[in-house]
Amino acid sequence: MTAASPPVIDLPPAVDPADHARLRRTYEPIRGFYAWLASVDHKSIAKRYIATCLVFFALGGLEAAVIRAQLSRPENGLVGPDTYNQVFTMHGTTMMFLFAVPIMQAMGLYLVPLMVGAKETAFPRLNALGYWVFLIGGVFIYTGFFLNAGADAGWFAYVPLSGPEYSSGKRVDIWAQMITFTEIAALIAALQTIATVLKLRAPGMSLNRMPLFLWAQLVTAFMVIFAMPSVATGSLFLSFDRLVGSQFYNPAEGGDALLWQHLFWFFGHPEVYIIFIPALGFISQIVTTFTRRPVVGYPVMVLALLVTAFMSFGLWVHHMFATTVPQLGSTFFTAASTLIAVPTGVQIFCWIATLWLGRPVWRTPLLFVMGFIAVFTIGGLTGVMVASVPFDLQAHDSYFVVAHLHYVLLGGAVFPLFAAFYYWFPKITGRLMNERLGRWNFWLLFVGVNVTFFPMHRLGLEGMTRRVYTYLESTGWGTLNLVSSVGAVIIVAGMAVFVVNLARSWRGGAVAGANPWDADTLEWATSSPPPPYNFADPIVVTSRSGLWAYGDEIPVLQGLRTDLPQVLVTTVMDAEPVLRHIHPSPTIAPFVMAVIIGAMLIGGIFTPWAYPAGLVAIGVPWLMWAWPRRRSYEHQEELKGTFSLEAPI
Amino acid sequence: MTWLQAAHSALHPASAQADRVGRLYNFLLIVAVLVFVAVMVAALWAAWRRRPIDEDTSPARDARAHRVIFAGAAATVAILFVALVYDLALGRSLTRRATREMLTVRITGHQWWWEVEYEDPTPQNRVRTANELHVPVGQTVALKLASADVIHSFWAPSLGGKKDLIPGHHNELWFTPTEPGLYRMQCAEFCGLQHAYMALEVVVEDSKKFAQWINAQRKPAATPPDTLTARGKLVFESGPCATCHAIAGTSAAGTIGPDLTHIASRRWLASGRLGNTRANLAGWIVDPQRIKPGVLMPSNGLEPADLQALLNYLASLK
Amino acid sequence: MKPAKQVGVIHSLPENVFGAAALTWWAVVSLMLIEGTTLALCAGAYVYVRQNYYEWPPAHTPLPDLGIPSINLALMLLTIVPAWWVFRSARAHDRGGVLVGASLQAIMGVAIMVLRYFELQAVNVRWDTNAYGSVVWGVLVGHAVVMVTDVMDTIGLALMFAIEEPEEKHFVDSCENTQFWYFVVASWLPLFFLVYLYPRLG
Amino acid sequence: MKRAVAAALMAATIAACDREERRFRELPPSASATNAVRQSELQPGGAIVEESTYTKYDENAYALSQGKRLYEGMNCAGCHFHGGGGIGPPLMDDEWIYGSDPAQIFKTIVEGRPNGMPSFKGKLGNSQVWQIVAYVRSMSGLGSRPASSARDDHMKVAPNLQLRKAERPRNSFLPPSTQQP
Repeated sequence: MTAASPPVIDLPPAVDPADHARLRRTYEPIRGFYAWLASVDHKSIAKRYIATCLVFFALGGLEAAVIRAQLSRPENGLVGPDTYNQVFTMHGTTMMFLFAVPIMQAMGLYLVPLMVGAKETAFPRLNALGYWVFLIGGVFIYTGFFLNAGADAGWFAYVPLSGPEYSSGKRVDIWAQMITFTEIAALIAALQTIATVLKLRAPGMSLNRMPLFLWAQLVTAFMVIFAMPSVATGSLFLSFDRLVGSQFYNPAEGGDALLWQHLFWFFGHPEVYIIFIPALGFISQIVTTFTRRPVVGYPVMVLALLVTAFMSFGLWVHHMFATTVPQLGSTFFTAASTLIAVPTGVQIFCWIATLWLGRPVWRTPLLFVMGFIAVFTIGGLTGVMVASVPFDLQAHDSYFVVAHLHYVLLGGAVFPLFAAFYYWFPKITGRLMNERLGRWNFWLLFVGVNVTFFPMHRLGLEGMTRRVYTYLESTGWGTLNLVSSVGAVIIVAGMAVFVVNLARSWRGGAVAGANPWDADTLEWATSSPPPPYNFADPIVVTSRSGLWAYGDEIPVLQGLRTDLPQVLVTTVMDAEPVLRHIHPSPTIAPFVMAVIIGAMLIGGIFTPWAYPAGLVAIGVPWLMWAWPRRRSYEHQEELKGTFSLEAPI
Repeated sequence: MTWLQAAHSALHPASAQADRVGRLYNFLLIVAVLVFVAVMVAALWAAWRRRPIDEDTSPARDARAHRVIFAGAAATVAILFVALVYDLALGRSLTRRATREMLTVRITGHQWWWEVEYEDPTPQNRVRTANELHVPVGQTVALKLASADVIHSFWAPSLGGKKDLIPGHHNELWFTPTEPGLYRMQCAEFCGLQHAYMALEVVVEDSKKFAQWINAQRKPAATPPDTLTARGKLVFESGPCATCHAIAGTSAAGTIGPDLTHIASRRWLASGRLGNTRANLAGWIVDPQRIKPGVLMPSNGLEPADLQALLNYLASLK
Repeated sequence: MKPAKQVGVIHSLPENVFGAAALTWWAVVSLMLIEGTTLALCAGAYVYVRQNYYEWPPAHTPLPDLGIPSINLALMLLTIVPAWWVFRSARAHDRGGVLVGASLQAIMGVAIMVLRYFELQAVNVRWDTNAYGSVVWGVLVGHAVVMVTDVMDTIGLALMFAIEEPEEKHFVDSCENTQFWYFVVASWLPLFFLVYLYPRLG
Repeated sequence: MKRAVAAALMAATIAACDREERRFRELPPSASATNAVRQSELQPGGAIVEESTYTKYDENAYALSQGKRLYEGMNCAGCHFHGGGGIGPPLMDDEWIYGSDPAQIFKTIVEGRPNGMPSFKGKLGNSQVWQIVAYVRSMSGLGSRPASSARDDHMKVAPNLQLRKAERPRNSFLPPSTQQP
């Protein structure tokens, strides 16, 4: 990985340049494989996270390719129903649980500490634990899949189909347990983000000076905290129904199939926004940078994020209109589902206004932003259509909804994510991605997405239902399905260009330097890639415009230890320094704990006793983790003077 | 035999309810297209407009932009509000209690076929059939939906919206067909291996034809006219068929699979998978797992003579 | 990169603080939000399932006993005393006080866990009898899991304070641990009402 | 202990392939022609027992669940209930009147036994009988435990009268008169 690292230039500002060497020793005390396992550096963990998510993205994409190949003509025999059901379940599960949500959080784990100007994330060891748990969960479900035990009840796993009677074997158990794995990881990342954004911001970065990306990540983290427990509870109930014969979802014994749907969608709908809101954060940063001006209407943008997050918890029943919802309820949920378009619409207007007022620089990231506006707007408008109960009862569970959701998720998450890759790739690797290939990537993806998914609107209205492994020739759906499959080939070509670009730029892209785009946020104030300690002296933020506001010098505070990993903790509202927090050193305890949690959860699909046994066993790495370790360090000479923030602001 | 194409599209409404939803769809579509064009024009213009070199960059321009954004937000709210009022008004009127004179049909979803039972106060007049629903044109039909196993969903796009069949819950769906014809539907909620091939055909016909049909359905199965057919009946009753299937007027009374009393009168076999021809039926009986892998009907290795007799018998069940 | 200009010195800032200024406080509060949401959903499932029945508990299912559960509730409320003692001693950097309080709290915690096991028998219904049994067990076990993590944490702290000379940050940790215990006790009150008293209201 | 758990997990993983496979067709249909039409209730000869095929069913989750469905469908529960026994002997215990061997149970089902157990010869295909055999054995803990399910969601024929939804829809639009058939 380090083979082709570019020359490190532009080290972060430090009053005493000798600090760089000291900090490097402190933050990188050991090297080698053990150090890799024990690493608690948020950058290296986030890079692994992103890479893992991209591998799952590729697997999910291959599954989508199988789906499109199978459906390209009527009564196709490429795969049978059993394989097809596993493939489409794995596609949905992978894309939602192993790609979309975690990669948005992983991008946050990399960028949030840098963007707040901190040396580390708030809880580095917890961070490592989250990643390992995620990895084990993802590998676990794919191991099952390759052993012909892939979940086959859909990514939504409706009971009773996913229950003990109708889904035999361990397939659904593996799925339900994978949910638990990814929940743990997602909740850890959320907790991480909340503490980092609220407590580790650079001095002077008061809430109203926070970049919109940080707002987006913060809002998302709170949504994760309230949404994820719902599906975790639901899937635990499901695994108990399947393993020990509890009756949560058994209608014959007073349980209720709709209880699952409520629990699932109370998570499932906010989840869409958990994926989408970080993407809005990407867009805001990229628009700012490439129009060379702040986004118009900062308070409105923040308010829109908050309103979206709040409202997204009042929409879940619109996934259940066909189950018969009482009149009053359906009125409420229709109104909420319709009106959530307002905050999103306002944000799009703000970006358009920013483009209009600024002088756009047409690099690949901004191109992807334009793609986002086009594709996402179509998805949003069909979203308003399906919010209407009478029309939804026609469109629900048809290919119209398949089209809608792919427009929303590809437009609202994948396009912004690609924009973000092109934008932050130089920060992560120190090299720029190729512009020419970037344009090819964009246009192939843009054309491919529209060719693949636009015909599906029509297919849905013509009665093609979701999750069918094939269809009769007499339905007349063959032509549009073929068009759609051709579009999938174009998407694959676009993705291939991306992979080539990634590989080529990784080795031989142009050296980026600290701030290749002349952007305003703090992550660009350190070298690319950043040193293990991110920043030397804490940078003082003087305005919402971040780096753009500085003159010839960057104001910093002095006085953090260099012999110990120490971060500056500030107040929640105004980001005034209050505490010099000493961070933990690298340890293998999180890895060990993740392995034990993995053994507990995997064992839990065979016997309920795995849970108490696992809980006790976790005590061992917990003691490894928390046991005090005497750290020897030379005492530094006291710096004279007191801190004050008033002067520069 | 030519197979009439059955309508299967929300874009070709053939009931009072589907028609009104179709109009709502047209309205929403027009609004969506207009909004999309407006947004794209604004975005493209903002992105690639010609910029004077000495353009004013004073904060006053930001204030103007704020006003435009505010106007855009107000327009969004206004459009959504109109759409919302239309939605809710239509939704309300569609869920209102329908006419009193209604044909009530019980639909039970099974993995992977539809059980259809016409209710009637007189027990002899009740009719059980499968995968085919006949209704008279112009009369409101109420479907009482239930499931025998997992969740299914009833959706005939030309006749109106869908409703789920949920074990432990009772749902109702009604529509008033306005045009005679054939309307196909298939299960809309993922229900397992053969979810793709779980179709039903709705036959909308004038009330005279409907009356004929239902009267024919009320009769028990025809008695075999010849010895070969009689042997087929014996094969059916004593062989594996009767374990799962029923034929009214015989000793076959299985309840696991569809009722076959008038199978020869139906257009389709295997829940809309195969046209009802002798060859298809033979293939289906001998090796259903090839045609619908995972279906609950087992392969039946009948002696060729038995099979021919059985096919004769089933063909006689008009 | 532009050169740095020192505009202030923060050497005098403390390295450990108690309360909301510290990072751990935010971790604990987030954890409370997560666990609180989970327990609220368990209670929600209980209420949802209740709608499916005429009678509650369902016919032929006896009411849950009150004896052991009440004793356990009382014991749980009593643990607030050692917990409060830990909190006070930690703030005063009193190692002995924390050790005594945490040990007492840990022992009582284990006793509560044991009593919780008997509570599962006192509800007079198995998890697989019907949906009522499932949700009752769901609530009890869900809360027990939250509780067991904190009891384990308390045992760990007690061990640490017994063996090692605590650092400043361990005093902060014991305060946070206490606060989580308060949450464990407080969250049990509505759940206790739901499981044991609500069915008696008829 | 830990090693035993690890070994068990390994074994479970390896066994997953067999356990999870969905076998829809056992043999080419013409080869399973035991369904010659029966003209009388008398059953000549013994059943054809294919010993070697059996383990495929015993450890296969899909076969067990199909067996369970057939058990319900063939109304085995009418006499044996859900394993507890009633008119017929219980199936959950360790006592077997005619043996617990798969082949013996197969024979019991196909040929019937005195005192009420009917013969299913000609009513069920061989593979279906094997599925029932596997399910019946799983009720008393024979065969592979991870392959069998914990309980059933089967909707009972008689509605559970303690439940509200047993009667009529909550917001029915139908006048009460049409509710009763």
